[in-house]
Amino acid sequence: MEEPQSEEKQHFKLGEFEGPLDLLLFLIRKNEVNIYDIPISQITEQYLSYLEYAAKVGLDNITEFYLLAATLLYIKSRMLLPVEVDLDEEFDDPRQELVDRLIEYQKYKKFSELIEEKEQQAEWVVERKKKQRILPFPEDERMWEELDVWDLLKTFSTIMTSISSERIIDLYEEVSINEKLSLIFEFIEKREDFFFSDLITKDDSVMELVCAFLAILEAVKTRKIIVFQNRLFGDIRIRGRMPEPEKEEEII
Amino acid sequence: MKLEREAALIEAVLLLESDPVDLRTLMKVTNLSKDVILLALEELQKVYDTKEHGIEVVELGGGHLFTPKVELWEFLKEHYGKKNENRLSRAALETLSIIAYSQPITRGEIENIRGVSADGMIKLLFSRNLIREVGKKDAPGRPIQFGTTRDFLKAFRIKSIADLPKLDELTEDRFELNGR
Amino acid sequence: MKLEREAALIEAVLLLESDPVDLRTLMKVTNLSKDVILLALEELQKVYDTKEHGIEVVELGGGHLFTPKVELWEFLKEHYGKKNENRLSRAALETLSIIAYSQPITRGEIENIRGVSADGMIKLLFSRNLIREVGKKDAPGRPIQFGTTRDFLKAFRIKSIADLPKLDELTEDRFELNGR
Repeated sequence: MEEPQSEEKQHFKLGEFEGPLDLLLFLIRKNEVNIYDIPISQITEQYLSYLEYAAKVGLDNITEFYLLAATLLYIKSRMLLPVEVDLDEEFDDPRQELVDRLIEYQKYKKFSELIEEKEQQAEWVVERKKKQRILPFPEDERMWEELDVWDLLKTFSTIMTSISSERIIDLYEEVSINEKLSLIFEFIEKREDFFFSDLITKDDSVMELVCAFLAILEAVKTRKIIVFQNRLFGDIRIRGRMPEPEKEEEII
Repeated sequence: MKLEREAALIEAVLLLESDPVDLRTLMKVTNLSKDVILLALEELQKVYDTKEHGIEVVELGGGHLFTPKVELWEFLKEHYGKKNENRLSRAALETLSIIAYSQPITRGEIENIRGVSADGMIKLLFSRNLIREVGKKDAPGRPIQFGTTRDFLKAFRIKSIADLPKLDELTEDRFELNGR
Repeated sequence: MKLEREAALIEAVLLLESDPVDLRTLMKVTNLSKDVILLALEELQKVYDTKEHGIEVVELGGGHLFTPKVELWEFLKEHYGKKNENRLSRAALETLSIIAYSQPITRGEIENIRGVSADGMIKLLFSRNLIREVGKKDAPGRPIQFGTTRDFLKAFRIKSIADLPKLDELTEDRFELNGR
């Protein structure tokens, strides 16, 4: 990814090399030698000194590097042998196989640069939201018309049966105040004002009264309503508050 | 017939979104003014109205979206309609019933009950104008609370949510609870 | 410029699908023949290529899909952009390019080229769904052969493996000492 390390720098990190061939290529390039005529002893020496360093700092995965070291040493020794008089001599360069591998590897390094470029270009993608799109069929519309509140209730009850009873009770405890709160919201949407007694749908229930009252307190607290009372113990008149100006801004 | 740059941008946004996009979202995303957007939408609609196109820009649930033209539905139905319809309706109905009976309720609470993400369903119910935001829960993060709309009351032919049948009115009541 | 009925239908299908749709799917959904579909796709591409449109039909990863035009991306980035965070390491890229350019290829052959064990990298590329098993080599032990996936094409925005970037003749020119 970066330019090769500068010559003065003695040590390199293992992470810079993707493998023994990568290291070997680096050394060949650094020494500016011809890949078809690699000075094996010089390169082998540098290769081994790198390995020594790598072993000293305890880098892992160096087994593969040793494997190539063995190959290099073998080639070196073959080079030292007196050249036999052989007609096939030129095809018998002990370095040939290694050179082929290096060139092959170099080709893929180039390929991987091209792929990396592609990856960079694809760094950003603008994609459509992954979602099953369906057609708004007329039948679909009718579905809502055909339903009545009992379908709602049955569905709800089915869901609830799959939940443990402790959770149901939990839900119920909340529901009463919430229900009154919702009723309040419904009223303020529908009419200018309404009375506390409108919130009571079951006359004889103390819970109804308590919940309705707590709901009013909540709605006052969250600045959803204003309450009026004409006389002591009289019915409470409730009016919705205008939405706050900052919210308006948000919309426009 | 010539789409301006602005229309092209809005065209792209409509493609990226799978649900109707309202004006506010369009303004936020494109940084264009309301008027420009409205004009561009009109232009887009004109382009796609031509009979050569198989898709069109329609206004639905307070927003605009791309949708296949109605005359093609019969060819698309098998793969993109019916099959998913049941699943969709059940999930939608479930979510709606939870919201109706437990309002105000946050998305998290709904997901807690149904055990699956409620995002899509909430959007769907929103687009059908059956639910709305009614406030924020007094809890960490102040999550949005949902409730039903007047359209919901209309659709289910009840006067008010106080008229929703109670659980104990179900004959096969298996709860020992005596109403609320 | 005139879209035929067939093109209109395919246009609708491309709208409904958010991932690239391959020919087989198009044939199944539309009941049209391969040739008709190919012609229709070409027609669609021509229509959307005009500079007035903000979206286009592109071929990607063995299928066609609608996507916003690249020149609009900068405006859409903020809201719809997804950054590709999981950049591959150099070692992974090397392994991937060996597989991409030489598929089908066995693990042994990859290791031979790189000079290091390919086990970890193959697992990683597998888990990212960039490569897959494509067969077994007709050789002793019948080793598994690997190839790239459609996700690979999509991730690197390549139409098909025939479209992989080529080394131009200059770079191919033997060994470049100044190169990397």
